[in-house]
Amino acid sequence: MNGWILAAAVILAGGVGATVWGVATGPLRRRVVAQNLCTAFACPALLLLSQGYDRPSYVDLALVLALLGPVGTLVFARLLADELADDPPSAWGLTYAAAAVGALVVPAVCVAAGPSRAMAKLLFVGVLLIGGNVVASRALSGGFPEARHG
Amino acid sequence: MSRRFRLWLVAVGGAGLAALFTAAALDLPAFGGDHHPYGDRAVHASLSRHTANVIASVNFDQRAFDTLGEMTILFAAVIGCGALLRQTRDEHRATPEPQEVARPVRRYALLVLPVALLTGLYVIAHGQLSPGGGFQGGVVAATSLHLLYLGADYRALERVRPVALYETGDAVATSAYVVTGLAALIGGSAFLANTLLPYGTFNTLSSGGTVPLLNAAVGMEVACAVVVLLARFLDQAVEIEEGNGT
Amino acid sequence: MGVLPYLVAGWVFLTGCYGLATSRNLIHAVGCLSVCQAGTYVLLLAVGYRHDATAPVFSDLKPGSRPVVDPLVQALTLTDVVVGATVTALLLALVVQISKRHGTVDPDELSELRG
Amino acid sequence: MADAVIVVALLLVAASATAAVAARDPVRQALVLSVLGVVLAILFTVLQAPDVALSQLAVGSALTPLLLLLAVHKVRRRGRREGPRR
Repeated sequence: MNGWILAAAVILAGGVGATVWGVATGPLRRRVVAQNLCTAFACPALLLLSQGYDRPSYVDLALVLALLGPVGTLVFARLLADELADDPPSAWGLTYAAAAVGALVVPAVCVAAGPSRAMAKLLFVGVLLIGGNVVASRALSGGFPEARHG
Repeated sequence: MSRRFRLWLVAVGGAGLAALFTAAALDLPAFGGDHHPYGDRAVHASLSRHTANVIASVNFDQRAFDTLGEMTILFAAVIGCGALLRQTRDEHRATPEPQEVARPVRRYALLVLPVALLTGLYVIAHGQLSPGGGFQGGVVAATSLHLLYLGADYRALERVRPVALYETGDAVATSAYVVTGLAALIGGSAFLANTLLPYGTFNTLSSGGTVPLLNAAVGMEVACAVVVLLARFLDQAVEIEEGNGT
Repeated sequence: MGVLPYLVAGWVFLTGCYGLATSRNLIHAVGCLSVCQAGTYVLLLAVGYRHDATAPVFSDLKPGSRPVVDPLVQALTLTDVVVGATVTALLLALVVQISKRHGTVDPDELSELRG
Repeated sequence: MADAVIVVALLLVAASATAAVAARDPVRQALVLSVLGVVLAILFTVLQAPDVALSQLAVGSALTPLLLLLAVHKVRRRGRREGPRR
């Protein structure tokens, strides 16, 4: 009955479900990548849910996640720099795939919102989301080159 | 108590709890039911006091005394951390060497810091209108400051974070909450009763009587508390070392 | 669907308890405790849910136009999420202190030290 | 439809909570807990509790992992110094 919520459910089951699997198994380097991708998939899902429930105020959630999700990844990249230094995780293919999901969802909800202040906010969230995830991936793949205890 | 025995104890206790819980869950009103008498009354009370966010109204008006209790726990946790993680006599401080950070990461951190700080303040300020409030916004604002540690280095963070100031801020915010409550007593009604200020126009920043004041006090307390807590942990993890030097 | 949320809440709580009891590292135990807390949040919010309702936040909604869920349980949960995080910090401070005093964070080794 | 998304979110929460307990190394557990925080926030959103979801996002995505990792850092540094003790 509501395509937005259906799309959100698909992203949750596919994208976020995959990241839960990725973070639960495998070596450390795979887990940090999965943690980063979790934000990248959850944020578009929140935008879709906000549109699906017809509640513009839910966009605040996506805004906070787009800001703090990459910060969480930076925490891991910084404090695990020692462990990750030998074999830096780089998953640019997956990062760009997640960014593409964001880049698809944001224009769609923008069109549905129409030109207004709400649309400006949605675009802002989109820029933060994609920029944040690309930078977080960069941080994981050797963003803290000389790992010291500082 | 041996490991095996403990495992048995957990298994028996867990199985009992699981059985009782399942029996209780089957007897609960079905998920998504329509019978919420307290919720409906809370919504009604909040609307009659011109507070758009009913959850903020419950927290800072209808159950403001309960929130005072929560604030006290928070305050006590901060004091406890301070006592546990203080620098002891046989420890000394070593200045950590600055960490090299790749340039895009550093730029991102410095760019996002003000945005995140503003978002935190926005979330606090709009607490009585849209989703948000002092508890959430305080955490966001305090976390954003630590981008300086993540993206630049620890000494940059120390410069913007005089811990004593934040400790004072924490105490001042807690007292502000109590004083707002006492002011209602002077006005001739109950402690923390929302009778002091006019309720204002529905869905504007100044609506809801004392709700915005209490909300701001909680926001300040949570932000200061989180900064102080993280400062203690960062001190321990980064600066303080044991023994007579390494 | 009728009882699934309650059962998930119970499952999350019990797994957390199991991890707490079998943990070999106190930091891991603190993490398990926050899993237990998550179970209680799920239970509370599931009790307050109402089908086809929306959040009782009227900044972008005309009061009375749509049914709303129970705000009371949300207020309880919301404060506890933040206060729970500071209590987690307090527990971690205790763990750090234990590791300073005894040089280990394994609960089994700790009880051997005492006995 | 609304029910379907709730079921998906509930299953994700159950799975990541189990994974958080099963990860015995505190660093890996911190990673799973950070994902659990985000998944819980989504569950709270679909249960129509945006305030709680915001709270969970603020705490779960960056603050709790940072606290846990700093504690691990401190304990490990001590362990390394004391050598055979660990």
